[in-house]
Amino acid sequence: MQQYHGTVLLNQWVSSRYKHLAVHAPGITTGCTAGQFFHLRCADGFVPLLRRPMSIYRIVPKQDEIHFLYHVKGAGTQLLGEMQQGDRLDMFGPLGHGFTLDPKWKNILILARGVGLATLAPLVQLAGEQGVKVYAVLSARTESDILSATYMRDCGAEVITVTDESGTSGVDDVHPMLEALIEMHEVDALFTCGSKRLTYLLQSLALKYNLPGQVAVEENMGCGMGMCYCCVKQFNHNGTPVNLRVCKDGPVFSLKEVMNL
Amino acid sequence: MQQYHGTVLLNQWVSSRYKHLAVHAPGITTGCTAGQFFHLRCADGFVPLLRRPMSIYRIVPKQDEIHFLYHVKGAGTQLLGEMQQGDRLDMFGPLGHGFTLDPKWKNILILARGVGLATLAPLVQLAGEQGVKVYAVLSARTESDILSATYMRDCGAEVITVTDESGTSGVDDVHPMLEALIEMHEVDALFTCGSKRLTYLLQSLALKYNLPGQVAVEENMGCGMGMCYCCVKQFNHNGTPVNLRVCKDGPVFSLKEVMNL
Amino acid sequence: MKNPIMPASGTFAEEMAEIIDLNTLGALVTKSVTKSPRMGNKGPRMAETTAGMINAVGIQSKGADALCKNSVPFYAQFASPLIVSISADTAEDFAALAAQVSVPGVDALEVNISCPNLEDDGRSYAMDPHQTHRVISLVRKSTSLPIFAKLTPNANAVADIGLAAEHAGADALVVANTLLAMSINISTRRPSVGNVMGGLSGPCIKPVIVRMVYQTYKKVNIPIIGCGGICSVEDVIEYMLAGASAVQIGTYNFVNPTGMAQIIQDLEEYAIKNGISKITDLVGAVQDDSRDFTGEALAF
Amino acid sequence: MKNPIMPASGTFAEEMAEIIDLNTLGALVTKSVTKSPRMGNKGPRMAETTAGMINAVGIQSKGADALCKNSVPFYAQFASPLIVSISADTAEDFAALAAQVSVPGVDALEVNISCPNLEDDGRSYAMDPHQTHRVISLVRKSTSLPIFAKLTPNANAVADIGLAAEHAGADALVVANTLLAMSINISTRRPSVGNVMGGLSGPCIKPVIVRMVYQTYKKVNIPIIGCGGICSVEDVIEYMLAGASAVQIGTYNFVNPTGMAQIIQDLEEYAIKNGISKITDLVGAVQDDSRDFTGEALAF
Ligand SMILES: Cc1cc2nc3c(=O)[nH]c(=O)nc-3n(C[C@H](O)[C@H](O)[C@H](O)COP(=O)(O)OP(=O)(O)OC[C@H]3O[C@@H](n4cnc5c(N)ncnc54)[C@H](O)[C@@H]3O)c2cc1C
Ligand SMILES: Cc1cc2nc3c(=O)[nH]c(=O)nc-3n(C[C@H](O)[C@H](O)[C@H](O)COP(=O)(O)OP(=O)(O)OC[C@H]3O[C@@H](n4cnc5c(N)ncnc54)[C@H](O)[C@@H]3O)c2cc1C
Ligand SMILES: Cc1cc2nc3c(=O)[nH]c(=O)nc-3n(C[C@H](O)[C@H](O)[C@H](O)COP(=O)(O)O)c2cc1C
Ligand SMILES: Cc1cc2nc3c(=O)[nH]c(=O)nc-3n(C[C@H](O)[C@H](O)[C@H](O)COP(=O)(O)O)c2cc1C
Ligand code: FES
Ligand code: FES
Repeated sequence: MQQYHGTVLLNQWVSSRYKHLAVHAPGITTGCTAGQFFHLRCADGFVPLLRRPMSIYRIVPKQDEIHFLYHVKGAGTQLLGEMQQGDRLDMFGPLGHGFTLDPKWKNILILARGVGLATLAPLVQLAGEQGVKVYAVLSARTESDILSATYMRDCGAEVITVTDESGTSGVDDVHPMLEALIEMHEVDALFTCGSKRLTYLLQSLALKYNLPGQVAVEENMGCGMGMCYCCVKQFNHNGTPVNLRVCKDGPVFSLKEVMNL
Repeated sequence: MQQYHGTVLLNQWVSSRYKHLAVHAPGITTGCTAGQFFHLRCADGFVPLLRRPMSIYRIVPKQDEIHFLYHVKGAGTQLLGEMQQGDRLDMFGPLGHGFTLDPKWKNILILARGVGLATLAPLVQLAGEQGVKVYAVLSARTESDILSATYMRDCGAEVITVTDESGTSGVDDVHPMLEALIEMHEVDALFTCGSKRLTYLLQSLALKYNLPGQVAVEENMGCGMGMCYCCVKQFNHNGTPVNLRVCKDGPVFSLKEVMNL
Repeated sequence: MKNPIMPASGTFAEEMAEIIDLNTLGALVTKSVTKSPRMGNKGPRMAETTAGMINAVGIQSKGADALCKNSVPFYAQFASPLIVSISADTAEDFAALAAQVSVPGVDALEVNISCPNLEDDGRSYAMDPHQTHRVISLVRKSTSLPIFAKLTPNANAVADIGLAAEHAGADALVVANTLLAMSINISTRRPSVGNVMGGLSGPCIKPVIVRMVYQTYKKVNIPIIGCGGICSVEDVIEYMLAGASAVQIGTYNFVNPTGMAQIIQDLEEYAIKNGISKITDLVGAVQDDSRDFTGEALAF
Repeated sequence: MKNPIMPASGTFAEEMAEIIDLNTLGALVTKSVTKSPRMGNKGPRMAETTAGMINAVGIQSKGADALCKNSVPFYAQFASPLIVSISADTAEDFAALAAQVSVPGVDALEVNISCPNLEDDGRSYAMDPHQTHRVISLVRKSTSLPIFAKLTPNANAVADIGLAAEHAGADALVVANTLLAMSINISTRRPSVGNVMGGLSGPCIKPVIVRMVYQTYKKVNIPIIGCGGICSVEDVIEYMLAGASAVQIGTYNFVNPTGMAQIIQDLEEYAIKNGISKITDLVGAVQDDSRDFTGEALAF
């Protein structure tokens, strides 16, 4: 981890609620892996005071680029959204532990919702590079919010999209779909991000099919680097609840350890 | 007074430290006179929290324009300086009591320093319109900071400039100059803004020559409209000190009442 | 009251009538008045801080007679109830002043026992429950108007002070006045206000005062008027959820002179949009899993 | 100390060594440690406010044994003195813990008697001079290390608490911990931190804490370490002028993880630019026209 002062390459709307940000800084991709995040200072000055955690959406080592895909939500992301090409962005990272792919795995299933798609996109890329087949169920409010479907298909993933507007994204609809995928494709591991409900669902399937799983978790953050214990959530370590830091012990956790999201 | 949401017409550097801002808003010049000010909100958000008082530099009733000339100094004026053509500016005013010209006066002397030039410029215009002859001594750090000399000359004023860089702006240099002007041109009244030292000097001359005088005073402001008593300074009312509000009882005060600037 | 929005003492005066319709306000609150005219502190009286301001005005007052002669009749033009804020140096003087300003046209008194008496290192009546009880009891005896005790956030346990005021007969509490603060101009090495210390107000203090409203609401049975850093309808809702029956807006009047009018309008829209039929249902309705949700209306 | 800049407890840990050279810091300060491991509060533990943040971490601690075994040797790599912050529930436990962590490699103890014990409505030892005297006296007897008493800004009269700590044998005061605060998420109607209330830190609190440093400096004869909202060299100077011999930087470490290193560099430049040969000349040098300008250095 390191503090970079990157240069904004692009920062554009990709749907009515999401923006795609690309930043250049020499050496910034060093050590970056899927599931890690950067802590971004959205503006000089003290309102908003704190940085905003953003998952790495794309890693382009050759061009020293890191990309983000973010939901313009509150004060911080609004200011982030105002950044122009050429502006300087104060980025701290890469932070946390990302996803891991066991070399033995051949097929993985990912279940992503909303901005969770951003977090899982580089995992799909990584899997593609390592020859692991990805089955992705992508969920969002509307079809236009499913931003990475094409990118994931390009990486070789088989993608199913479900949306609120089409009434296909309910837990009850997604549940049989996931079971079918798991059973049909001999899935070796499960990955998710972006929805509490879907995480609990996937956890139950991990138990049912005795599959390993990983989930990227979100929590409000202070330092982002493990010092302040602001981002702690409870996880289940073989029956005992332990307080783990999302920023450093995560943000990717074992699916079976999830307790209170 | 009223809250206007003006549109920035121009906001450009006129020297290395000063910017010229012109704003359009329907009806905004209504009731505006030289010496009054607007309370400007330099940015949304709460840092900086308060408005910044800015003297009216130019009143253009036909085009619904108010102009300002300001020194880019701290956080507020820096943000003001970032405003672009077309941006919306939240302006509250016109506020306070401006300069008054007695119809009997034929010749007036003005002594301005730094941003005080901005405050006195519309008085020179007014005097020009009313056929009152203006003798102006303009003082600044450098010749390039004397921004309104040409404008004042265009309004018919006779202008002398003194600067720190040329070593002509000391109180000891300006003093005889002022006496000469007063004596030579049968000056009827004295006006000043922008420097404590020069105000005290002019006050002494007002006493010596028994001339009426007016000074525009500055103080940190809360409300800008007379409610909060944050901007109070002490003035001398026939020997007794009284606390007057710069924003409402001023910003223009009688020169002879000045006590503690 | 038509609505729970009123100005905070010292940030409002007759001039406001020129820019907003005072009839729309829940109540009108005067600057704290003293018996005799007072000069106030030496300048500078104000300094900005991060998301706040320090004032050391020190109660410049035209005196109670001038208030009764000029301000009370002026405000009588408007339908909104008039609350006169009073300030004095001793409990007896508070009581005498309360009697003096209990004139027709005045609907309630706000007893400013919280202005950091800056000559005494920031101490004030409302720093101590016994002192508070004493002064409010005396004021209670000297007027039949409703009395609001304005508390200070500089006290150890604001809720206990509030309770003392309630026991002494206060009809409502204003929580709170300013936090005692200081800033230094590092170029001149002088305190940035002439009085060395002053009162901090504005958005920066909101989380502290919301907490105090919350704590006080748990202890007292009289309505609480929340005051500190309110700048939006969201802030009003937050204060009401914490336990405020009404709110006062201070510093924001400087930031946005038509702000109170806007917030009143926003509050109506908020209620409609969120299906809130009685805005008082919000009072104390924070879901802290530990207390009943009961709201008290503030009525004159 | 090389310079008067150190981190504030709870905002610094071993991880910082990965981004700044800990040798450059005036001192190192650990998160408050408890005797036994502790879980801390339920989440969310943090909420942002205007120019500040509320934390309700509630002291999650690996316990004193782990500290002595892992952290103390880790920090021994660095030249900067190590200050261990301790937290306990009773005065006796404080004393026992002080003895336990008075191990080689530890240069001073910071006694956190100011963490709002949130189960008790924000009360803590440092709310009361007698309690403060008691706990510091016991700690004084149980260790020969220098002890710093960390005060709370929620107390009526911080200077009196400071004086009590001095009389009980404290070698320095840390002024101060966080202001007890609360915010409410108006959509969920829940307090924005799981613990309902928490501690407010960041630039918003600076004017309050500067005032407390100023008041305390007037009363005590031991060095004061200023802490609250410091984000720049200008803030450091302001605190020193008010009476701080050193400062701690907390929340700003989150805003700018390399900020302390920058401020140390800026301070050197400031001193050169302003012809200040001894930075301690600044201590208490505010020109308030009322007291002598004497500075005390903070030394180990
Ligand atoms: C490890 C991690 C990775 C993330 N990756 C992405 C991403 O790739 N794309 C994306 O759009 N969002 C992502 N988020 C969520 C993102 O951080 C929040 O949406 C953002 O902080 C909101 O800031 P705001 O000022 O716009 O909103 P506000 O709601 O105004 O924020 C207020 C406060 O709450 C915090 N906060 C609000 N929502 C969240 C949240 N979901 N997680 C953590 N803190 C929050 C903010 O940081 C801030 O302190 C991620 C969060 C985490 C923890
Ligand atoms: C009636 C009046 C008319 C003015 N007209 C002009 C003008 O035409 N052009 C111009 O350049 N300046 C003018 N000023 C001064 C101008 O208001 C300040 O320079 C400005 O407020 C500085 O803000 P800042 O944030 O850049 O500086 P900062 O120093 O960061 O301001 C900090 C705080 O101090 C206050 N402050 C600082 N300097 C002054 C000052 N001189 N007067 C009042 N408050 C101050 C600010 O309002 C703010 O609250 C006028 C002041 C007054 C009172
Ligand atoms: C300039 C100024 C003057 C004030 N004068 C008084 C006063 O005379 N009496 C009083 O009770 N409170 C006074 N206050 C305190 C306010 O009424 C209010 O309690 C405080 O500012 C907090 O609210 P805010 O954050 O909305 O400003 C004053 C505040 C300011 C800013
Ligand atoms: C997340 C967080 C955790 C903290 N933990 C502790 C602690 O364990 N012990 C302690 O004495 N102070 C603790 N504090 C208080 C800080 O040490 C400091 O006193 C306070 O934050 C004010 O300084 P600041 O405004 O620079 O942050 C904590 C503060 C924060 C923000
Ligand atoms: S955000 Fe500080 S420990 Fe995670
Ligand atoms: S600024 Fe409020 S009275 Fe002048």
